[in-house]
Amino acid sequence: MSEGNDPQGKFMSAEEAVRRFVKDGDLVTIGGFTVSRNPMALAREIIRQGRRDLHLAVHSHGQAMDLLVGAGCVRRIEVAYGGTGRFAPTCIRFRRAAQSGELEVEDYSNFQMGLRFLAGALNLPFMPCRSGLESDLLAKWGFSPELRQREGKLARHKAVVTENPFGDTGERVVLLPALTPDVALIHAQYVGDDGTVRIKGLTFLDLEQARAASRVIVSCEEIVPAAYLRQDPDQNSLPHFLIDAVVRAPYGAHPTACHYFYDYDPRHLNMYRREAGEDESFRGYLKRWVFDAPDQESYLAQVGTSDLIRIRANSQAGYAPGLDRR
Amino acid sequence: MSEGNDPQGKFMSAEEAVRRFVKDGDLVTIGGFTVSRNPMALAREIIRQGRRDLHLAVHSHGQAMDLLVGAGCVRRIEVAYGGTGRFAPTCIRFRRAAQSGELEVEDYSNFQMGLRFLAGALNLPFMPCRSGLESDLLAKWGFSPELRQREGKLARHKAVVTENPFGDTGERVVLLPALTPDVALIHAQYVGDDGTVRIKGLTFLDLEQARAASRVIVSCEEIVPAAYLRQDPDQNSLPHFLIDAVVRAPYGAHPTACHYFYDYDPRHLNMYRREAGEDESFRGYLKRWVFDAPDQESYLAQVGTSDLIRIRANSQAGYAPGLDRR
Amino acid sequence: MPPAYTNKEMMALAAGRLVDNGDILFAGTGLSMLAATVAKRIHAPAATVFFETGGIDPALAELPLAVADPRVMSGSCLNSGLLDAFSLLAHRRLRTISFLGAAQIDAYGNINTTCLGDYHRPRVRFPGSGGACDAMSQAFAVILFMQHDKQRFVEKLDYLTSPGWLSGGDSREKAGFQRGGPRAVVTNLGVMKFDETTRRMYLHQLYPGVSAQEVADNTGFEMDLTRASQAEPPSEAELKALREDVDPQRLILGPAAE
Amino acid sequence: MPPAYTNKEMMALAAGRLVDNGDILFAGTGLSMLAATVAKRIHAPAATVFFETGGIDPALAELPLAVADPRVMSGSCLNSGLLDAFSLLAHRRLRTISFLGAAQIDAYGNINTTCLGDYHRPRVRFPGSGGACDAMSQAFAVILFMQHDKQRFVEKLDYLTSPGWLSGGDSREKAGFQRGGPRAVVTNLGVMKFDETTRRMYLHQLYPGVSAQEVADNTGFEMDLTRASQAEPPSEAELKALREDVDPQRLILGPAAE
Repeated sequence: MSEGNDPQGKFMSAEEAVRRFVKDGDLVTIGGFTVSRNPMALAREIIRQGRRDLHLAVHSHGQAMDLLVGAGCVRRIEVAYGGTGRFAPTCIRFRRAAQSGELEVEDYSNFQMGLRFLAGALNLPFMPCRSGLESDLLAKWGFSPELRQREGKLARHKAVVTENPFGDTGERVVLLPALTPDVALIHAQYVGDDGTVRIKGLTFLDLEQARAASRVIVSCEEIVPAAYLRQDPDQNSLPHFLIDAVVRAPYGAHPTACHYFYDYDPRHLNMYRREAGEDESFRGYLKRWVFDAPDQESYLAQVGTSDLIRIRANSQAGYAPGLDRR
Repeated sequence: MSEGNDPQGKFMSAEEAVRRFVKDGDLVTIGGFTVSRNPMALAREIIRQGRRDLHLAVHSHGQAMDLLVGAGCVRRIEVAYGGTGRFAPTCIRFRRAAQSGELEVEDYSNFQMGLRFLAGALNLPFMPCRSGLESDLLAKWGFSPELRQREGKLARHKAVVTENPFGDTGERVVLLPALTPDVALIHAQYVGDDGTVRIKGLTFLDLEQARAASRVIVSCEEIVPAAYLRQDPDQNSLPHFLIDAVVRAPYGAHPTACHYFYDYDPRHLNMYRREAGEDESFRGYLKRWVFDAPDQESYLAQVGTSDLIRIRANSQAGYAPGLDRR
Repeated sequence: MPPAYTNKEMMALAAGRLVDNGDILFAGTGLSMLAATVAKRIHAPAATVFFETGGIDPALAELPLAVADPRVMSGSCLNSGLLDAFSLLAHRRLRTISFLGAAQIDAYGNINTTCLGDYHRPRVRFPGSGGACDAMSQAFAVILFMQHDKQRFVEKLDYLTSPGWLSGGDSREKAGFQRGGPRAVVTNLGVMKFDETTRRMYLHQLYPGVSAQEVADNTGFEMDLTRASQAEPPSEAELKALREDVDPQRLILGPAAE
Repeated sequence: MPPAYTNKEMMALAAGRLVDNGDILFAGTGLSMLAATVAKRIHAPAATVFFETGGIDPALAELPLAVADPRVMSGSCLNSGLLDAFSLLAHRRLRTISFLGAAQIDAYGNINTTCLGDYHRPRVRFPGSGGACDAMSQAFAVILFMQHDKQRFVEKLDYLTSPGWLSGGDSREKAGFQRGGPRAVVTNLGVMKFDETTRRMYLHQLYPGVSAQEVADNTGFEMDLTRASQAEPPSEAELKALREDVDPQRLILGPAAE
């Protein structure tokens, strides 16, 4: 961490943050979206520490989700989309785990997941929704009623169809259960030395996820004086008192993008797609990029300077214009 | 308006915006909160044009609401709070109109109103809520069931208590009907010459109100090139294609505050409290500040330079430090 | 000779003393603004103040006169809006303490900020709930401010705007509330609290120079006076912080003591 | 001699032609990104593109490869998040047109982007709904992209991810949807539309050199082929915009025509 003050002991290493705040069996949610702002440094640390039986709740997720699933940390997932755009239209390890049956999958849509996190953030028990009537998103349950009855963390129903009591027409509405994760993992551009978080670019569902969770771990590119962030509070994203742990992790979203800092890394993502395709080569990927690189510093040394420079964001565009993305 | 391009004909005078987009009987919502960013220039124009039977739906409202009610434009109001802090702990004309029975009042709480606008913004028919069980906010209906049946714009119920279907405990939850106003009136600091809106400081419920409404009128301190606002899209508030009319109105929130531009005007607000206290003096207030000042320019001439300079915001603080607020 | 002070000063300080360092405070206008800011400057510097308008942990270099005052938007941790603020108020893990005023209160701490007389044709109309019903429904705890008289401390409210302990006992929990309820009532005579079992209001502290009988005479319902102790008078340091630092223009404090 | 072009180029342009100037477009990745951006550069400059991630009307100086690509955050009207984006998708007054791809489609335009085989132990797992179910449920209209073959144009979906015209006729309205439904299906053979009454898919346009029989042979359900006309081949101007301006690296277009 920086030399800022740390009255509440929030600033710590990824190792300490994961050790203290992520437990086996936890309901975990991760910020970002497909190829942007995935909390990769935190995900790699969770794999290193061998967390098991995690229950992930995510919307459209890519790299961090796929790595956690591939490494065997995840038993159940509630998800709207597993893919990284052109690099992997369906996430590779997610696909294999779903097909083999080793991963229990419960499907929702993105708006539905957004509303479920929003319900958790506002401490509401459920949310109404107009998406998915007559679809298999409602008809087919990945988690059985029996499992839902047995597991305290699961809502009793995947969704419930009801009638709008405020109109005359008996209009049908879907109700969706709130999500209140045990822990949210977020990667941000800036955190103040009081814990105030500033995210640049799209916020996706990060703000709702953080407010819905019982604990919040934020990794960040830079720790800056709180006074700097407080010069324009309109631009800040989350208040310090919601944050349990702050981890300084430059390039902490690599190989996904972090707006205004770096682009996604097409070479790494293409290499990942190839290596994730077979179990043995995927084990090789994990060894090289996770286990043999015990922290973010050694991971970045493994990535190497030329790739880091190549994806560096242009200050005006916020990404790397002209980057070879084939 | 500025010399910017106006391909969609959005830029117009307050006179034209109110004439075209606010009709007698409309369900109107106004942005801001008590003493900040009330759309006063638009409210004064509505009074000048003699709109009647308006149905206001607001949360904590002060100056614009009280002026519209006092001028006889409003028949019904759904409201959480009518006051302007220390200047009028209960809005003067609102109090009189409620006590005389000429104003039909339906009370909610602020969180409830926020959720109702959010429901409208997300096109959801209702929202659950944990506020107000066993309170008279639920028990006492300002709008009778018969009126609600008769008037198409009103939900059939003020609120409905139901059970959370996702838990085991039969937990009780309040359901609140969505609000979808005919028109939202917003005052912003900046609008781009494409219609993009940037609000500085607290956004209150303005964003939810604008997204819930069928039509949106925005008055603003400055019209700036869209390219300027697009340099940092993180700071923008509403997209151009949601906005029907943009009215350039410097000091358009006076006598309420507009962060980074001017503070509230304590002299004017104290004078208003005195003059609003009696019908005759209130008629004098309306004559001087609304009818005899046919537009914002003549209104500001009436306010005078010394008051405008006195409340000018300091660039660092965003308000007028040391302003005599007694 | 101890320093002279006013009722309002005593009330602001008595309420401020109820704040712990590290509390998350949901403050309204008026006295609650004074209580929160004075506590922060005296004994609870790590307390965080936020407002229903979305102003989170502002610098408060000057005293705001309303929760939408631009003074709650400056030097803040975060400027947001009402829904973000209420998400913090209702947050399962945050122990938010709310300060509220009211026009009427009953023996179980239910309050009225809406009207006197019939709701449809009120004798006196007040501002309404604002965020009061939300704070009383969902905050971790609430501290109330009242002028102490029989018209305000009543057997039955004209309108129940915001739920306190309802009819006492476990009625609040049974109604469906997950937590919260009023913790104390700070008046111009003393501080009341609520019995842990019956949830009925009792006299907890008397201000210097006030008798228990005076409280009884100004309360419209039966109140247990037997548990009362004496409140500490304001210290020089407290008065100095309040008068010189928090409200030097006496915008909320009003006229100074003779 | 007319210019050579690929199937993907024809598909992107055929879909782009369905865009009107002024439309509000909700775009996904891949071909839908191409269709939206090429339309904006050719005949619909006032069309506005936004993404479920919250990127509203970005400059799109480079082609995004995913809806969360930082290229959807630059020069935008507004950078927000998913809930704001879906509020625009579902807005009562905005006529949002959505572009989507799918793995399977049936005769009534219901689509599957979830899996083949049993849901609990799928033979092939796809990414899932993402925002597809939301767009099919709530957008004003949807334009679909498909590879045209019998495995994809099926009598019965393995999983109904996103509701189209359901079982046809007024079944969509009866199910509770307020508006929307698929407007067209753009494939590598032609463009299909849906009958106004039965809501069943029919062949609307054939690409140059494609026969109606070819469509029938590649469709796993009965399709009305009698209303088909011939699509205009890509113009030089369209191909130039697509190749030189929209996707010069052929990131989505893939290999060029021989």
